[in-house]
Formats: sequence, structure tokens, C-alpha cells
Amino acid sequence: MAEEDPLGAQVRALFMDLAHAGDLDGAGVCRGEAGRVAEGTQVRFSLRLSGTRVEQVRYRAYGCPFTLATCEWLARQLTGCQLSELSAPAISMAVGTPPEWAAALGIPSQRLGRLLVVEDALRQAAGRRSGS
Amino acid sequence: MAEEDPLGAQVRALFMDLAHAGDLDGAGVCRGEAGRVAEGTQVRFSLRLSGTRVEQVRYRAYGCPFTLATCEWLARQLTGCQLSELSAPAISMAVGTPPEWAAALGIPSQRLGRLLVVEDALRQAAGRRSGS
Amino acid sequence: MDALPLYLDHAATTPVDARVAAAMAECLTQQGTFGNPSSQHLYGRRAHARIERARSEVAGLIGATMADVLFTSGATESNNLAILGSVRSRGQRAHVVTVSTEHRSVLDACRQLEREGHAISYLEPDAQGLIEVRQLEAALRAETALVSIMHANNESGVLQDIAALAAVCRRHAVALHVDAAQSAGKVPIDVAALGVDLLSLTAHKLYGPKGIGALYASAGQRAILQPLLFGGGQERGIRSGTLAVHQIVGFGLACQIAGVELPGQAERLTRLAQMLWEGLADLPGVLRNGHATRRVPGLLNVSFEGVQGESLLAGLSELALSSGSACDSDSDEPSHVLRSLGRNRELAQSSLRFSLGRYSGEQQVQHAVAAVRREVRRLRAVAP
Amino acid sequence: MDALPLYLDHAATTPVDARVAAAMAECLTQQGTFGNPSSQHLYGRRAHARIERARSEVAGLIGATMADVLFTSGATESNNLAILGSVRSRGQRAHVVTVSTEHRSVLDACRQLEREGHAISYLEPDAQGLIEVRQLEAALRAETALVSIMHANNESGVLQDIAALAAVCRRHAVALHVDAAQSAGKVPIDVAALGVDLLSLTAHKLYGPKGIGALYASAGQRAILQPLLFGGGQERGIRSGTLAVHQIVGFGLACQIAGVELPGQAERLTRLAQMLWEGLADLPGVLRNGHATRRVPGLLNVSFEGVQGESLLAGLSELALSSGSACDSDSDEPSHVLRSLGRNRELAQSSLRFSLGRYSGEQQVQHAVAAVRREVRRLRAVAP
Ligand SMILES: Cc1ncc(COP(=O)(O)O)c(C=O)c1O
Ligand SMILES: Cc1ncc(COP(=O)(O)O)c(C=O)c1O
Repeated sequence: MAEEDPLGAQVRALFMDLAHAGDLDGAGVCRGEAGRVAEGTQVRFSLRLSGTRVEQVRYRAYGCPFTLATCEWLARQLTGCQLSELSAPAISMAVGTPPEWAAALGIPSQRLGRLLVVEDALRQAAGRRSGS
Repeated sequence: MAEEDPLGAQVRALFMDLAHAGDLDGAGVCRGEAGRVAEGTQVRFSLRLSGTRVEQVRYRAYGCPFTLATCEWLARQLTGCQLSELSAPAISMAVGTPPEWAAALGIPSQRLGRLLVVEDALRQAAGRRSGS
Repeated sequence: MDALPLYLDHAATTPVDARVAAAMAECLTQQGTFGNPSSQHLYGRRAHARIERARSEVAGLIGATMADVLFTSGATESNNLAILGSVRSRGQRAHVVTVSTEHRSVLDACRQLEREGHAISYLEPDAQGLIEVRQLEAALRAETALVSIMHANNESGVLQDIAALAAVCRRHAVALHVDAAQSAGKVPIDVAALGVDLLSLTAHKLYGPKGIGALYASAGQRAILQPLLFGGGQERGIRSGTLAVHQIVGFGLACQIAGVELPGQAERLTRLAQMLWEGLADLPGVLRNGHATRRVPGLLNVSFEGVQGESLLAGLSELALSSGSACDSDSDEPSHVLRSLGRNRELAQSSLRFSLGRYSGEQQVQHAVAAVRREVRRLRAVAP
Repeated sequence: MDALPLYLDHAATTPVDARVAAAMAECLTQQGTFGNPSSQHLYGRRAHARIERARSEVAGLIGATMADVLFTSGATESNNLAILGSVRSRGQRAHVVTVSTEHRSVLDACRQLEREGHAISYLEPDAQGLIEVRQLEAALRAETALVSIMHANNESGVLQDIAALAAVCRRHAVALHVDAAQSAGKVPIDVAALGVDLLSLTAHKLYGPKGIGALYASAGQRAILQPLLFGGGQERGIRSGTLAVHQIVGFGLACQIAGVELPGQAERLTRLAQMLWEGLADLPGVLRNGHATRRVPGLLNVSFEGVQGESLLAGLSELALSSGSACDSDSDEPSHVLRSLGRNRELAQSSLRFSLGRYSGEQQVQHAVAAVRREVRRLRAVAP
């Protein structure tokens, strides 16, 4: 067992296929950013809205494989969500909390701090929208 | 080389064929003895004389393989010697000295002390004769 | 080339079991498990996984948990780590109790502690080789930090009653170290049931490779042991150094095999050693050294009156055996173990240690009996 | 099963050379050289003879005589024995000079000496990784007992100018210990010509087995070294414990082969490492760590700006390499060696150590270059 990939199969698959990495521009795009490269993790989310629907999600991230995989996983899930679900407190209901992400993806609990940066960036992006 | 028999071939051959071990009784037999079992080495030589000739040599010995081999080697050499050669100081000329025995038989120099016991026994035996 | 001598010196070292050698060989190929177990990549993770499997195999042999097993380079290191490591970590001067007939790696570690200012008491076993509970009890002091007593003696084969001695130590809250180099895999050991705090093992006495061993250390001992080797932090920081994967894999498998085969081998080797003894016992002046029954299976030590030991051994060049502990054989002094069993200098020197093993059989015992009888008679006939 | 990753981590450990594995296997059979080298019988004498042959092979690699070579369980033990052994044997408090970028087995042994009341000075190498003669000279004190400086650094590959540093030590009559774990067999070493007093070796970095090494110790040092392990008196009483015949045989042969193949391999590995560097150097934000030419053949350490180190390594799962010393990789801290070469936290963490070896070829280098370029680009594209 110790012999297995320490990332786990699910994180590995996400990490190797970061299809939603990127930026979004133009109208209806909300951005949120958190962390700093100098601290080891930096994450930016861009959401494109169409009416009440999240039409596109992109992220950019500097961080460990668990961080990148979580960004990709969230981007996949968020695409197609209803806007209301993304309002500040509701966001956790829509996509769960970092401990839930860690559990779902098999991420070791020592990495939780890094997932908080991901959550922060996402909250920022969602907050922009709901506050605007 | 370290792999070889530490006795060396010559000592090994003598030690495995202690043909002259034994005692002699009767007329014309001189005996000499030295050492103590409790000290690790004890040697007894018996010489049977016939006229001026050493007719038979026997020894009994308790000691290390080098000691036993040296006794056997000396017994073989002494058989047939002329009596005069065995008189006290002359004995070394006839059969050499312990350092010479060690050199001839390839005996390590740490064992020299034990050969001195052999020499003592032999001198005793020869001395008995020449003194008698 | 002549045929090899008959190997009757399993207490000095054992050949490696063919199954063990095969498992080791797998780690010595480019495709095999050669990684550094500290590496994060696949080679490293594989090596790490194999080591943990081996750790559980070693733990299994002695009733320990995996966390209790620290790999070392052998019982010499394990003994030193247990003794120096547990006493040096105490600030004050401490007192240690051991036995005069311990292996030199125990005695010399204790002597080093004396040089460092600690006090050592050396118990003397009785003429059977045994330490009595009262003896140990009487030696304990308020400042006693450690008791170190071996399980099976490497020369006589005598087994101490560790359970009884451990009970004394527990009662007095003193840690007990047991050198089990000669007993592990030969008699059942359960550290938990015995209540031992530290226990030394070595692979090369149980058909594993030389140069690898382990120290069993209870959690309490692990918390205080001062390392002998500092560095990379392997083995919970108690024993640094790259883990030798092939060695540990071999050791683990050797323990696993020894455990499975123990009951059968113990019975068999006890019977063979008895047959050996019976084959010699009717010669005059033959004395068995150490307790008749409390002994490790397969080891028999016999003194022969009136026969010089070195010549006896030299005459038996068709047998590979030792006249003392192989580890001690550089010195010329008669064995202190046999002296303590009441043998005088000559009898101590004229002793043979027969140690039978997994590949010894009845025929070999008969061969050995015949050779020894022949040589004892020959040398006695030569003696004055 | 997938294909194994391409092994580019020879500085962590090397696979065992097939010739070495074959020689070791011979010692692991019932008919082979399995005896205890301390035994007096044929099995023991054979084992002893093989060990002495291996000792001369090890001595031969470093220009030593057989008497100077003491077998240990590896460079961790050799480093500890050299440092603890030479300083502890002095009664008074002593002073030791070492370098902040030494292997942990040196640094942690020095820290232990500090706990025992001795004083340590840690030199800081320059941004190329080098220690200058003046620096060493300035650190020496009247009570300096030992200088310990490694030959090739295990992370950067930088080679110190040992001859020049040794000359300083000789001039001040201070003993010099050199950790040559990473350089032996890769660059020529002649202890006599260099004037080194103590030198550590380990077999598993030169295609020998793990768990065996040696300490070269001059006659003067042998006279004063305090053992770490006490016992049977092996290795002139400086390192007790049954000698691991198969390990030593493997180590000896590995040294012999390394010596013969050294010139060709050194040239080849230098060329391959240069090819690897050239394959990466045109990427933006790529920095080579350590001196460009004073380095051990085959080792290249590179930092990648704007790429997180762990993700880089994880993305390169088709390559087996490390982002720091394998021995240090349990900790999360960025490498102190790379920090000392002037890299900040991120650059230290985003570094890869490529260490090529005997079985690495051009094709593998090209494969590695392509993979690293791909992954650096991919992760940079993802980064904010
Ligand atoms: C009782 C005992 N303890 C310790 C040792 C030393 O073990 P190692 O050879 O693994 O250093 C031995 C044998 O050598 C032994 O018989
Ligand atoms: C420079 C250096 N010194 C010492 C060591 C420790 O050697 P060993 O693994 O033999 O304990 C290593 C590697 O592990 C090393 O790279």
C-alpha cells in the first residue's frame, strides 16, 4: 500500500488533466484571488455568468498537486451551477467545504491549509458577483 | 592464503601421523620430561640406545598441534643418531634449536614457548644418558 | 578440492536459507527493489513497502508491534544501543546489572559505561549456568537503570528464565534488556508476555544475512534511547543511515520462516543434540557444560579431560566447530563462560561447542560422534 | 504494470552492479563463503580471506593501505565514528570546524558533540558552494580537534578542493575528515596524496549494496578513535560486530569495478550532464545550482522559477528523481544546501536533482529533457 501513488488515483487523474486552467475575460466575469507564490500557494478563479447560470469556470494556480487537482475538480463541478448557489454563505452548500473536498479526493489532512487558499479564492470570485 | 590450513602442510602431515607416540621400557632407555598439563603443555621423551646409536625414540605429549608435530618430527630425526650428538650441549647441533625447528616446520613464533618445553624434555632425556 | 567440512557451528553463523537468498537477490537487480526507502518516487516507495513488510515479520517472531522494531547492523549494535543508549540518556550516574557470562558486546558496552562513570554489577551464574531470581533481586539498587541478561548463552546454550527475571525487574521498575541473538527463532519469544523492555536480534544466527539485526524497544524505551548514530533520522531518529533493503527483506523472511518452522525444528534439534551427547557420554572423562535441559535446541558444549583443546579441534578438520565462541576466538584465554560453569583452565580449553542447524541430520550427528571419539582416543593415547 | 520510471536518482542510491550481485550471491549459499570470518575452521578462514581481498579492493580505490580500512555499516556510521570517535576520545572540550551544507549525518553528529560540551564552527560556502582556504584558516583555533568537510555535496554535486583544505589542516596539525560518500568511485581520490586523516565511504552510491561502508583512518587516528560499538574486537577493536561477508565482498568488487571504469564513466557522465543542462538551459527562468565545473560527474541540480516543486516532481512521474537529498526528504523544509547557494524558499523547493549513473545514456537524457520541458511549460501555463 505504501507503494501506491501518494496522490491517489483521483487526484492524479485531475492533476494530469488540468483542462480548466486559464483565464476568462469580458462581461459577466468575476474573479477572485488568494495566497501568494512566496507562501507556496496562489489561486485565482474566474467565473463567467450567463443569466443565473455559471457558464464557464477557469482557474490559475501555483501550488502542490493537491491544490491544482482541487481547483480542477471544483471548476468541473461549478460549471453549470445556478448563481444563487454561489452567494457567499451558500457556496459551501454548493461545493462543500475544504474538509469535505479533502475527504472526497483523498487528500491528506496536513494539506488542508492549502485548500483554504482555494476556498478563499473561490469565495472572493463568488462574492464579487453577489456583491456587485 | 589466509584460507589455508593454519597448521601448514608439514605440521598437518606430522600431526595426523603421530607414529612415534608411545613409551619405551627396559634397559638402555633414557627418559626426560618437562611441562605440566595444567600449564597447557607436557612432553616426555624416551630414547632406547644400542651401543652408541639411538635405536628407538618415543614421546608422549599433551599440547597444541605444533607441539605434537614437533615431537614427532624430532623423533623421526633422532632415530639412528649417534649417541655423542645427544650430549647436553651437542643436542642443539644434532637437531637444532627451537627457533630452527619453528623455521623448518613453519611454526608461528608465538608458539616458541611451547617448543622450549619440547626441548627441555629432550635435553632431560639426553642428559640422563650422558650423565649416567 | 576436498569435500567441505561438516558444518556444526550454527551458533557462530548460519548459512542463508535459499528462500531468503532468493528474496534478497530480487533487491539486487536493476529492475528490482533497489530504491532508497527515503525516496519519494516509485523505487523508494516500493523499497519502503518491502521494509515495512519485513518489519512486521520481525515483530511477528517476538510478539512485538511494528513500531517496536528498530533495524540495526546486528546484535552487537543492538546490544550497544540498548545499553549505552538507555544509560547515557540519563543525566546522573546510573547502575547497571548484568552477568559475567554475557556476550562481549554486552560486557564491553558495560565496561564503556564504567569508564563514563556508571557502576556495573556482574552477576555470577551457578554451575549450571543459571541466574536465580534472588541473585538479581539482591543486586538491584535504587539507582539501577538497566538489567541486561542474555536469553541463550552463545557458548553453553543455557537458557535463562527470562519471564521470572523480567518479573523482578517490573516489580522494581527497572528496564530489562535481553540479548536474544542465540535464541530468537529457536525458542518461542513473546516480548509482551515476558515483559521485556529491550531485546536484541541478529539475522545471521537464524538463516538470514550477516550485518542486519534489530532492537526491540518498548515505547517507553524509544522515548529515552540516545542514538549511537545520528543523521538522516531513519528508524524514528534512533538509528540513522540508509536502510539496507535487501538485508532487511532477508531478515524479515528469515524471521517468518523461523517462526513457522520453530516447533518442528526445536523438537528435531533437541533430539539430535541428545543423540550427539549420548554418542559421546560413554567415553571416560567427558563432561557436558551447562544445564542439561534448560538449553537452546541444537547446542551442545562438551569438555574432554586429558585432551588439549587446540589439538582436538585441529584433529577434527573434517568438522567445522568451535572450541569457544567464534566471536571470542581471537584470544587465547580459556572461555570465561566455561570457567564460570566450574571448568578449570584445561577443561575449558578442551571443550567443543557443537551447534546443529536446519540442515543437520542424524547421519551428520553419527559422523561427528565417530570423528570425535576417534580423535579423543588418538590424542589420549599420545598424552603422557 | 506500467513501465518503471526512468531512474535518475543515483545520488540517492544506485542499483547493484550485476557482477557485484553475483559475487554476493556466492556468499549466500550453503556451499559458498558463508562462514563467520572470526571462526578458525575452513568456512571461517575462507570468509576471512575474502574479506581481506575486499579490504584491499576498497583500499585500492582511495590509495590507502589495507590496515587503514575499517568496515562499517555505511557512511552514516563512518561519519559518526570519525566525528564522535575522534573528539570523544579527548578528555577536554574540543573545537570542530565543519560546513553548514554537510550531510545530516555529519551535522547531527556535530550537534551531539555540542550537547556533550564541545564547540562547533559551521562554515558557510559561497554562492558557488565552495569553501575557501582563508575561510577555513580563519576558523581554526588552538583547541580545534577536527575539521570535517565533504568532498562532493549530495544535493548540488559541488566538489570541494580537498587538497588545498587538507594542506591548511596539516599546517595547523588538525585532523581532517572527508565525507566522500558521493565522490568515491566518481572522481579519483588518493588519501595519501591528499593528506586526509579520515574519509567516509558507502557502497550503495557506487553500485554496491546498502548497509556497508568503510572509514579510512590513518594510523594516528586509529590509535585514538573511540569506538561507537564495543564487543568482539573486530576491525582492530574499533568496530565490533560480525563482519558481513557478502556485503563486504560486494563492496570490494564494487570499488574495484568503479576504479577501473572511473576515467571512462567520469568523462561520459560529465558529458551527459552537460547535455541535460543544455537541453533545459534555454527555458526561461532556469538556474543551475552550484559551481558550473567543480562538480561530481553526472549530478545536475536545477531550479525552475515559477513552478511549484512538488507539482513538478509529481508531474514527472515517468522520471525517478528527487527535489532534495533523499535522506532529507521526510521534512518539508526547503533544502538548506540550495538556500546557501543563494536560492530563495521557492527556488529551493522548485529544484530537481538529476543524478545520472552507469546505466544512463543519451536517449534517457533526451527523454528526461523532453519530460521536464513539457511539465515546466504545463505548470507555468497553469500558474497565475
Ligand atoms: C549472544 C550473542 N550476542 C551478540 C552477538 C553479536 O551479534 P552480531 O554478530 O550480529 O554482531 C552474538 C554473536 O555474534 C551472540 O552470540
Ligand atoms: C554525502 C553523504 N554522506 C553520507 C550519506 C549517508 O550514507 P549511508 O546511506 O551509507 O548511511 C549520504 C547518503 O545517504 C551522503 O550522500
